[in-house]
Amino acid sequence: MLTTTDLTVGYGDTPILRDVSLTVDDGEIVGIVGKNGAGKTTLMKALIGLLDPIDGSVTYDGTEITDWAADERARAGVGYIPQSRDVFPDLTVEQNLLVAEGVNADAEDLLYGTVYDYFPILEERASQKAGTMSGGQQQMLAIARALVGNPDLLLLDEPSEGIQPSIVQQITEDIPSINEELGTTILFVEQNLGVIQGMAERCYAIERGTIVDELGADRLADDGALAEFIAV
Amino acid sequence: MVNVVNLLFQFLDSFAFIVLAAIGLAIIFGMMGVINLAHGEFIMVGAYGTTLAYNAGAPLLLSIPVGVLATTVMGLVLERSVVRRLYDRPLDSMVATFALGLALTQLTRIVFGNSLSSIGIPLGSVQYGQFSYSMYRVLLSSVALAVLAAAYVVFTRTEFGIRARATIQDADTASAMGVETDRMYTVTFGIGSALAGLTGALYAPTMSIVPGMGSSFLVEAFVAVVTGGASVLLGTTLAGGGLGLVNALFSNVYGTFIGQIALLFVAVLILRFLPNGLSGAVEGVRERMERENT
Amino acid sequence: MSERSRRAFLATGTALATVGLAGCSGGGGGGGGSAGESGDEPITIGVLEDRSGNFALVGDPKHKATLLAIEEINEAGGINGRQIEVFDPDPQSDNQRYKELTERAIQQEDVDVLWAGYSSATRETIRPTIDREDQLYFYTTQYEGGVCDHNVFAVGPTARQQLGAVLPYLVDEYGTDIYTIAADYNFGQLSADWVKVLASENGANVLDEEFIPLSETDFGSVINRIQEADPDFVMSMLVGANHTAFYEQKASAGLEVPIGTSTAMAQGYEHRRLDAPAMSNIFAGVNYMEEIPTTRNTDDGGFVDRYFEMWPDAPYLNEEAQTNYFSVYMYKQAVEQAGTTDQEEVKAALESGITYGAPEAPEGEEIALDGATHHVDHHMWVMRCDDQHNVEAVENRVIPEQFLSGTVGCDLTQEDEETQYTPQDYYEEAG
Amino acid sequence: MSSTDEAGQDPAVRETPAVKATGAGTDRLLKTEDLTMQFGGLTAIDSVEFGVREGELRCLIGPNGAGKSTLLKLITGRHVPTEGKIYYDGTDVTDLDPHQRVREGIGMKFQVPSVFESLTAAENVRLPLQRVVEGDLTEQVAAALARVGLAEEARTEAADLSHGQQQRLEIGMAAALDPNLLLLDEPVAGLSVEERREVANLVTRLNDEGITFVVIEHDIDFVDRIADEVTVLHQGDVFREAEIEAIRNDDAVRKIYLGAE
Amino acid sequence: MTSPYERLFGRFEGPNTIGNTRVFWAGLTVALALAAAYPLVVSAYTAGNTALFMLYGLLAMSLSLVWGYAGVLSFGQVVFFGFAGYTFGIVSINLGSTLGVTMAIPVAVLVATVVAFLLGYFMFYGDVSGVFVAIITLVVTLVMQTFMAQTAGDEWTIGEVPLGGFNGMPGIPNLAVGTEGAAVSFSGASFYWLVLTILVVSYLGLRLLVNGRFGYAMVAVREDEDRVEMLGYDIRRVKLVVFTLGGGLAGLSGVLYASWGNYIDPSVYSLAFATLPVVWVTVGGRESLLGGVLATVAIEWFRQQLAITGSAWATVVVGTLLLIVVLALPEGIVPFVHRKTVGFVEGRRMVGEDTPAADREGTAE
Repeated sequence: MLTTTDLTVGYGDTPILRDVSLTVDDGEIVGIVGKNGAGKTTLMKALIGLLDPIDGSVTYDGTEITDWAADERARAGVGYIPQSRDVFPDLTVEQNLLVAEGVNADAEDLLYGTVYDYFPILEERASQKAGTMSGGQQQMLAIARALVGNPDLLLLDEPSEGIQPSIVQQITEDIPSINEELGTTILFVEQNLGVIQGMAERCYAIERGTIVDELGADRLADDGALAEFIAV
Repeated sequence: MVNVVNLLFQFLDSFAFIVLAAIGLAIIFGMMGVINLAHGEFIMVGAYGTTLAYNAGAPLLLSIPVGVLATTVMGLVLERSVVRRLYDRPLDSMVATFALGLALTQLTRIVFGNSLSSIGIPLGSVQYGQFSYSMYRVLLSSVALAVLAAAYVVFTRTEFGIRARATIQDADTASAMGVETDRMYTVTFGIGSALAGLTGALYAPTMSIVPGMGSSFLVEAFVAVVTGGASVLLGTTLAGGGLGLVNALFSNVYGTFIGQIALLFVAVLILRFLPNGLSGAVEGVRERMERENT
Repeated sequence: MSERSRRAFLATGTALATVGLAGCSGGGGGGGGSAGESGDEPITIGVLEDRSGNFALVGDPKHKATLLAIEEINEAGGINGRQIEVFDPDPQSDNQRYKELTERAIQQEDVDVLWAGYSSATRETIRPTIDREDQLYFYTTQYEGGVCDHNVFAVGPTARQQLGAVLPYLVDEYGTDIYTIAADYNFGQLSADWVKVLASENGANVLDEEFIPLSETDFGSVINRIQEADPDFVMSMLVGANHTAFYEQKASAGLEVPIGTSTAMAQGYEHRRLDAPAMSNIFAGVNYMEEIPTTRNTDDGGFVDRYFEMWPDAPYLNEEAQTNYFSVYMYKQAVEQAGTTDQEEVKAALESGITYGAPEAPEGEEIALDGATHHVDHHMWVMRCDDQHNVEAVENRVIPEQFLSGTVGCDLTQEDEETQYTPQDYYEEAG
Repeated sequence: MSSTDEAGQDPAVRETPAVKATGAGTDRLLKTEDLTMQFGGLTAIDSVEFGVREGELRCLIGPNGAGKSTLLKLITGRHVPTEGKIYYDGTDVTDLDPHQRVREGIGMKFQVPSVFESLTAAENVRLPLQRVVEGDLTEQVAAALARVGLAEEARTEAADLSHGQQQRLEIGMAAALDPNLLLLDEPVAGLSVEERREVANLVTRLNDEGITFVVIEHDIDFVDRIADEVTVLHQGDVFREAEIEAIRNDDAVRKIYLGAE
Repeated sequence: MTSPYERLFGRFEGPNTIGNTRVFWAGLTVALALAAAYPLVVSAYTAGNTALFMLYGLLAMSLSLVWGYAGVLSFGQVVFFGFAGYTFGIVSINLGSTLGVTMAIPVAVLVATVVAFLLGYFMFYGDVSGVFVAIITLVVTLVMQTFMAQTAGDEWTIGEVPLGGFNGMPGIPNLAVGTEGAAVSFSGASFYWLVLTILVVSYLGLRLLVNGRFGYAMVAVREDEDRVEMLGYDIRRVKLVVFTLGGGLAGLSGVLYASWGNYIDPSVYSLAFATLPVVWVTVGGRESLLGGVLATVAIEWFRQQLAITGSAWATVVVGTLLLIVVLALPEGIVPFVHRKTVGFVEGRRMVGEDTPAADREGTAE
């Protein structure tokens, strides 16, 4: 579904990511773990097309998309949930969802029903301005916004960041069921142990801009193995 | 003695003028952060398009769209060729649009001469007692309201408008949602240009058609944009209403001279005491009320 | 110089003049003011008239008519056998540019005589330079009057002449209650003063007067106030493209009161540009309009024909254009009379009392330049515009300049002055 | 400091999972009262009571989005709180502008290194110094650079300094003003192990010289190396406040943030 | 340590100015000598004409300071220019003596400075920044034009001097210094030399300023307001001081202007004139003090030449060229040329033992 080959990305000429090669197969849920500043968010931005790579290539669904702009990638079926959620604060919940119609041009209709099923609070607040909602609600909206266009691949950048545990819990449960029910392939970045263990089928560990390890299901279950790459 | 009907008509007239003078400028500035110093020339192009079509035999109702279309096409071409390159340099875009304005005025003069024969004001007058007022000028206030309402609907109710606002709020995220942000900017600039053209088209019958005619809209346009504040449509409406009322009241009682001075004076007061403009003040009050209610 | 080379030079002179006419600078000019120079060097005329910017509409005909006069003179052998070259940059309706170009015309191009500017503001911008350099200068716009300056020949009609033509006529025709609207600047303020003076002289009464900013384009409240005052006629001294909107708006509002004006129609040809009946029932007091029915003007081969033959695309031949035209001929006469282009001697010749058969004057009459005041006793016309925007002459007579000559007592043949007098200082009604 | 403070609690170690850690005491150099910051509908900082004693080296940790940077911005005056008060050295500084707080002795180093890249290292430290020192600056500039170990780099343009050097330069700029309280936002993010050690040494040394520190940092090893006491922020509020060992062994903290050891 | 060269030029040099080499100063000296000799070889007209361009250059320099160095785009430099010009006219005509003219100069500059201070205070302490500063100053300019054009009536007379409305204020005297009997009056070549002197003194003064303590603060504010604030600077005050100073300089230029033409009118507040300084500085390079001046002289000369041709295409050509420069050379011509040529050699990174840049900390005070 998604492959990167020797991807090198940075701001200006200074690389943040170096020679990153990873693969995500159709239907997988893959995590990327790493400390703050390791380059996780940079990787996500490079994958959605907000940062141009200095070197290397990105292949999506068999097509090389290295030079595609973000909106083209989105229309090809890549959904993106930015790190700080970045909902459009002055638009209502419903309008936020509407913006994402461009995600996945192949999708026939917006999956309002589906996302409202997952996040009923959004339906209640459909006409509320997004900027006036709590962080957790904004996170749900950000997920719903990406999901509403029925993407084939979903990029999630630290979904637990700054969110109360109950919602983190809910998201940790929702994502795998989305993966299962809608067949959406998921690649996420996280540093919350519970979330990683609750969602990922396998994991890449990233340190100072390079992938240093790949963890299968067995090592994922091992707190210690994971913790090595996270905050402690 | 203040004649209330006179005052009302003068207010509507003034309101329409301020709103229509400002709206194109306000949308391009408010949505895109570009100060279009060629705004006056955009209006002029609208008026020229309309007048040329009318003089060629088209009825007024058909000539107005011609003027709007001419300005829109010009706006789109300029956005693609010039303005686009300067989105990250708003101050340079002022110099560039100034240069465009300079060239546009003189090109118009070279091609069409110093003046076009003008269109008569249609619709006649409303009579009341010893007074009468130009029907068309009064009607322009409804057009101004309609333009505001249409702009409101376009930017808050249509998919395009929602995407355009999303782009303005966060272009990166919008593009990651599949929005073609470049196109949003182009279309928004096109809408701003179209509205400037509409202003020119609508006022063409009431004015002398000369290449420099756009400058007579500039003071009101810029004053309205500055006093209106960040929220474009609300700001333009409030500026049109507030400044229009001041202008009409003082013009009515003391003459056009005092009317203009009063308008400028009030604008300075607003700038001094409401740094976020009229819309900022209104939204501030609304937010405070909401916070207290929740 | 041999006869042969003399002829060759003349040919070159003509070529240069033609280049000048095509719109390029005539070059170094040469031979300016010094008396007794050889008689075959070209005469350099500076023509600073707006061909772009706000005043292009009224300035362009001035430029064209000046070139017409120069071409006619050159074709007829020049002045005292000397061809005329022009220095005619475009001041672009920018007073700063006028200032620079005036300095250049005098100091660099060494012009023998200068025509420059439409607005009073322009005249006042360059007058310090003119006076510092003692430059012979023709100011040709109809204006507020009162300039008594030994270097300035203000040969257009004054407000007193223009208003003095139309106001008594309207009082006779329509009654004595007048409402004045005027542009809010020097010219408008002084013109309004003249309306009061003339009203009092004609037993009429100014109900109210209103000064309108030059930037104003919205006349709703003005129209309402006129309706409230209900005058017998309005005197309008509105100026510029913005103010033109008044006529459209008053027609649209159905205001049908007669309007007298010294500014509309003759200069910016509103009756040609605006849709009828915007100018219906408007009476202009002017010395000239394209429609003036004199044989010199409208007969075959007359002024109008010659103008449009040279400038087939020109939209209109306006009041100031005629003034530029005849004043070039007056200058020619003066140089011929003085036998030199020495500026002081030419001024003296002009002050000796030149007359000329200008297009504004009916067959057999001439208009006279008054040496004492440097103004012209014009043949003034009252022109009425009908609802089809046809213009007809309803009255005409010679109206001499009276203010400087009669009231102030300016006599530039006796005393050199550089003053502008205003009516407030002489009339109780004014100010 | 205000006498209405609810003093008395031992500020050292609080094991209680208190929703509010009321760290009030007369020995506090810095103290916030009921500090709240809302952005639209988001409550980034929720009635925080936070304080540090003079001479302390306090670390602030917490997951992304817990409100750490917002708290720092409130203390420096970059943000104006929706509610609450901030006391520094016994006076209410809530209404002071950022530069006034700096003049009162609160220094700050931003998260992203933001030295002036086109200026040399010396010119960078000159900038704070010239405001307070009359006359010739050469010696002070040299001293300020030496203090952060950049004497050799005086004439190097900041853009050409390594990431670690830029971090130290920025600390040096803030330290040049001799602040009583220095706030550092992620001083070692993106630094190598070696660079981290240098920054840690620097911070400890400056602390020994008498500067009170509040440091936001994710790197627990770094925190371990420098901190006396650690405050854990979570969801805009103080979650724990304790010695570093106690925090490391706290299950609740591990769960929300650290993961297991 | 300090060579004679450094003692002489050290304070004028620093990272904030282009031209920190002996070659530059030698070149400047030669250029100045040529400029000073210019009126001796050209006509009085050409000298006076060039003086006009140079006094415009001072206006450009004032904008370089506030825009290029402090990052504040003022569309209102012509407001201070105009205020000073009018004030100079009002005071000098009213007092009507050489001493009066002398006194009118500081009064006019002071008025412009105060106006700039008030406008700046109300913007910067009202937390107006960025493009809103540009649009507010632009509106103030347009308001002034509308207002001054309406001051034709008798009620707008100050002392004996009518403001004159649209027609403007004629009869403003030439610049003069001294009292009756012991006065120097400036016109023609002497006016040229006066303007040149003021320009050079202002230039050197500003170099001193921008390479001194305040200059560092100012440039730092332009680069990163938040950062500078955290070093204890009151950025509002820094901006206000620069803005006020820029207003004073623009005012001085306005005084020179009014006395050059013996005249001032409301067109100094027109959109077209208000935009000119921005154009000059954009073309010349806003971060270069000299660039703005050179561009001013070049552009104004060029525009005048075009006007003299009388061609209808003059303003079209100006507009098009301007557009090309803005699109092709965003940093402006002088920094571009500098980067392509001198900067390569002079580069700040090449800090050798005897280059003056080496010990700026010590010498810049």
